[in-house]
Amino acid sequence: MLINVAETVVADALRGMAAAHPQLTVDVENRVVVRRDAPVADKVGLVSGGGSGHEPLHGGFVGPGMLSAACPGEVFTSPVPDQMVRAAAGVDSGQGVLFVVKNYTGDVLNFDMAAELAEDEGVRVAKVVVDDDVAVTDSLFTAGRRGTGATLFVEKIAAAAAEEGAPLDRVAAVARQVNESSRSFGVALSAVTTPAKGSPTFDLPPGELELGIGIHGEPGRERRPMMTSGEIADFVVDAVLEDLRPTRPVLVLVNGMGATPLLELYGFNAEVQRVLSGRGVAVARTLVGNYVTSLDMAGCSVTLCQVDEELLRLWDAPVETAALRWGR
Amino acid sequence: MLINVAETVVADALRGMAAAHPQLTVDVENRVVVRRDAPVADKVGLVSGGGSGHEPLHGGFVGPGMLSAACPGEVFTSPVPDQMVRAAAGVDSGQGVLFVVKNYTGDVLNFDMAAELAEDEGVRVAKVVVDDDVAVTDSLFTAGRRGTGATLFVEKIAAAAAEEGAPLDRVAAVARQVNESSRSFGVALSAVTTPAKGSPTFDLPPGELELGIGIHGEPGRERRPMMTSGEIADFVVDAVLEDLRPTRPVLVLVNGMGATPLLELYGFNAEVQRVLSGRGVAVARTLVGNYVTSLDMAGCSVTLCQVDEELLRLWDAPVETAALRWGR
Amino acid sequence: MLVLDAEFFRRWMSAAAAAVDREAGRLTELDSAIGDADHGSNLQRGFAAVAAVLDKEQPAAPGAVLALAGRQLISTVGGASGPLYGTLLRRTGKALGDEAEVTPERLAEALRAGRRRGGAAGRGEGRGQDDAGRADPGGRRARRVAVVRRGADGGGRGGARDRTLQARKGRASYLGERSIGHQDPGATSSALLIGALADTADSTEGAA
Amino acid sequence: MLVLDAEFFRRWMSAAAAAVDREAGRLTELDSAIGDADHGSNLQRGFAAVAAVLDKEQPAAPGAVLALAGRQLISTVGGASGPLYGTLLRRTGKALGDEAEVTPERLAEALRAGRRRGGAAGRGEGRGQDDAGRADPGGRRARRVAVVRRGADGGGRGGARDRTLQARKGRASYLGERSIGHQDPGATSSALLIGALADTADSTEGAA
Ligand SMILES: Nc1ncnc2c1ncn2[C@@H]1O[C@H](COP(=O)(O)OP(=O)(O)O)[C@@H](O)[C@H]1O
Ligand SMILES: Nc1ncnc2c1ncn2[C@@H]1O[C@H](COP(=O)(O)OP(=O)(O)O)[C@@H](O)[C@H]1O
Ligand SMILES: [Mg+2]
Ligand SMILES: [Mg+2]
Ligand SMILES: [Mg+2]
Ligand SMILES: [Mg+2]
Repeated sequence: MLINVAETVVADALRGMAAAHPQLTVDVENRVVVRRDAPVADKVGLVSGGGSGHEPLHGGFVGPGMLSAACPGEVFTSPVPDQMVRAAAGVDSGQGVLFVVKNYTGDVLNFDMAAELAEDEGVRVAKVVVDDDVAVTDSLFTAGRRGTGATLFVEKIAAAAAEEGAPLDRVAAVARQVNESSRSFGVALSAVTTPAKGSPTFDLPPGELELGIGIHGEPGRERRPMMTSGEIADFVVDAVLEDLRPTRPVLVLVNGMGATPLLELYGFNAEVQRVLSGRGVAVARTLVGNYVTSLDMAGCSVTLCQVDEELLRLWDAPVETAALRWGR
Repeated sequence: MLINVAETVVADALRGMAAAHPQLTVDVENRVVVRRDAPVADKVGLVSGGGSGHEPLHGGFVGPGMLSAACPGEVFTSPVPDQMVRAAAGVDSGQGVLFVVKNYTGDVLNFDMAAELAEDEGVRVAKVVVDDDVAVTDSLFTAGRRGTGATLFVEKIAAAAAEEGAPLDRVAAVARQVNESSRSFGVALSAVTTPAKGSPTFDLPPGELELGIGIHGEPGRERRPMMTSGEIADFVVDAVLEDLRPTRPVLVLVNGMGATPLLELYGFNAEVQRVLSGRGVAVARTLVGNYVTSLDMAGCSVTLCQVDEELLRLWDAPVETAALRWGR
Repeated sequence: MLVLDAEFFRRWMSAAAAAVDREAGRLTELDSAIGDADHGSNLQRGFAAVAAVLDKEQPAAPGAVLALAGRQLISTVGGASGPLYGTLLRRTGKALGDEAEVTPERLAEALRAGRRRGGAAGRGEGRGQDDAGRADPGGRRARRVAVVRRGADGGGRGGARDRTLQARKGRASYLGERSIGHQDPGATSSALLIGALADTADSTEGAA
Repeated sequence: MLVLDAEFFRRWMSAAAAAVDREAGRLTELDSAIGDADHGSNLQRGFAAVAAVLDKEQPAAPGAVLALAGRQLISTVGGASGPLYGTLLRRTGKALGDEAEVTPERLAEALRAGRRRGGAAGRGEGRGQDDAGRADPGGRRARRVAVVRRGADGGGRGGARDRTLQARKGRASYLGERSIGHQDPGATSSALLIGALADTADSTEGAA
């Protein structure tokens, strides 16, 4: 691993981010990344965060057209409430703040505490919990589906609504609509090694793959002998479609888990598009890259988000962050 | 590996690129990626290419403000002259075309043949050979220094000059100036596995690192027990500075080899900045990410390019490609 | 009769910090089998901070010790275990009020109150976080407070029983049936903390 | 006396394709030790294309066979070996002109001419690509053309001698002293191609 010691990994990365991105205000000590011009007058703020190790999520998505601030926790550990409270206070223009939370017990608990505290300080807070991963069956008895790739869609699209001046409840409603319209499924070709542990979190022999993995090195639901890119696309896209059953065009995120070469991801995208067109699903936009990662894990996930004209317009709206940029 | 079969990896990736990037014209059969609006009237064209496996280089750098076209070869194998000839013909507005070539025997030979053939077809061609890697001693008896990270600087800055309407010889001169002002050094924490071979190209036990590697899984010059991020930064930056001895501010590329998490790369950047400031080198701009990669290799490289005001202005000029975007 | 003062609670917390530090590798190992391989480092970071802040601020009442420890866990641990352990301690501390000394019975009562109010875990949009379930460290701890009074050793073996159960909470739940046969990291750390409490009680009785 | 016609050269190329196909794994393995692990797949792709195009176009003269084979290698191999082998064959073919039959002496001469004109390798801005050096497949092949005439077996062992040398050309040169002790992949494939030529000559003589 390219690190000093496990204990300083997050702080080191924040210092490096600060040096690379003068358009961000990086508070290394308090672990908050804020767009330099925050609070933007009359705009609802968007604050997200979660464990580190998923970069560019979330710090790489801070900037005009996307997040107002991000709160990175320790590797794979949700941030603490102090961070979100500080971020919320820093980006609130008086229009309130939306917390975008991935559905993990720790994230939900910490953001909930932060919401209480921020409201005590006079910041209006709304919250959306992202839970798009169909590999985990939703049930009253479990913590519910995990939040993975859809986070990118939620953050981008809800932020575009905020940028247009939508009020807090509307921004939150858009975020929820995006979440409800999105589903994901992920596959690992190798396990992940965290700095604290220093060895792979599970044993995945070469020549096997793990289906239905999360983004924290949680083992998947099922292990299989290696499949071709085309077979994996069939499996993954069908798993998503079975749950989503889209009737409108979709945004496609073909996401790398961190260590999958872009060459392979693009090839995988070709197979994903083949399956979608075979199933009669129209593709509105496609994004290919390592966006919601799991440190050095090899593998990929597919997220589909079905969109109406309004959501598509918001998706296409300009964005200017370290990791996602387009438009004006 | 997330592939179908080794033989179709490049074609599959090109199909996936075409689906993801409607602003590119991707000729899958002939393996040429061209910006949709080419040829741009009165503009010098820039054509680059090389073996695949270094994505986003070069296809991800095609678009306004950067390359006019890219020619991807087989994995780690230079493209064939037919591709460059087709690309040159496709992007030439009559102002001529600059070939940006990384200094490998194969790349140089194939681009040379292509230049001859293109000129036979009436396209004026100039060529710049990028050779920035200080790990390989330049000598009359060897093939010379390899071309690595500086390729990104050369392509971006020379293209900006072309975009401003500079004539072919001026664009070529800028490209050469950037190359001469740039030096790189790379480190591997793991070997690379090519689709054709299916197993790592060299044996690098965990806990060791290889210093002075190239981007094709060539083993490095020296192997050492694992070092911390800070120690690696000291070693790498000093190796570059020893050769470059900059007197002006530098552009910094902290480049991941493909499988190094962004979290680690940012942390490494913090150390690189520490070393540079300790050596009294002013940093003008910093870019951190996986840009000139080597499939699934873990590791990093540092490229420094010393710039005057003109080069810095060209670096800052707008660019709109799949992998690099800013400005306007 | 055993009466517990601020010093007792500081010693408990410092014994807990030592136990977590010693067992961090094992906790992370357990979390790596069915979670995300950070439970040990999470608690290690948190309890080190607790020990440091108690050392610095030296709160004078049992309730103040636990409330401060809880706040510190909330501010430094993150993850699921930070708010769960943190809220439990903070609310237990609040329930103890500012008395200078408390009886074991008062502590047991306050722990139960802290646990009942640990409903913060339940605000996740009705998706199942809404009760402190099987693996809830707070729940286990409250049930095991009897251990303290009996001076028995509750440490070490805790959680082993979980192996036959399927996880329904936390990240382990994603594993479905594959979680059966694994020992829950949170149940294991609960046992460590209870063990630290029991040891502290033992050494106090011995000294008394 | 052995006289070589278009059929002979087609058989040579198809024997070469078979040999390269058979040994591709070993060539790639050698290239992985001191290069980028693609020499075998490069030549495999190239010679498969050569065999296909010769089969399709059936050129009638030895020169046309080699020129077409060379052009095909250039268009399909890429890398260093594509232009080097491709240019050598193309220029050798050109030097043979359009005669329907050639003697082994004419072939040897043409190969030497092809090699001399293989200077395309030298246009790399004066950085050392400017002569066909130690590892140059063309050079080896030219020197070994004697093998054909003697009908001796040049295949298989070629390149072994290189192990004591330090690479100065191609990617292996980046290894510096670490290249010593490694067998050069290009020298090895040269030996294969020469071996195929020798075998073709053998079987022709045998048949004659
Ligand atoms: N919803 C929950 N209710 C009760 N306990 C839980 C819940 N979620 C997780 N836990 C406990 O927390 C432990 C994991 O803690 P930790 O690894 O520190 O946090 P994270 O799961 O965020 O990585 C689990 O082993 C389990 O005992
Ligand atoms: N400059 C050169 N002159 C002569 N032969 C060379 C030169 N560069 C490379 N070679 C030969 O080419 C072989 C490598 O071919 P190949 O692996 O197909 O191409 P690449 O090096 O582009 O991957 C080397 O083993 C060597 O024999
Ligand atoms: Mg965690
Ligand atoms: Mg090659
Ligand atoms: Mg955990
Ligand atoms: Mg090679």
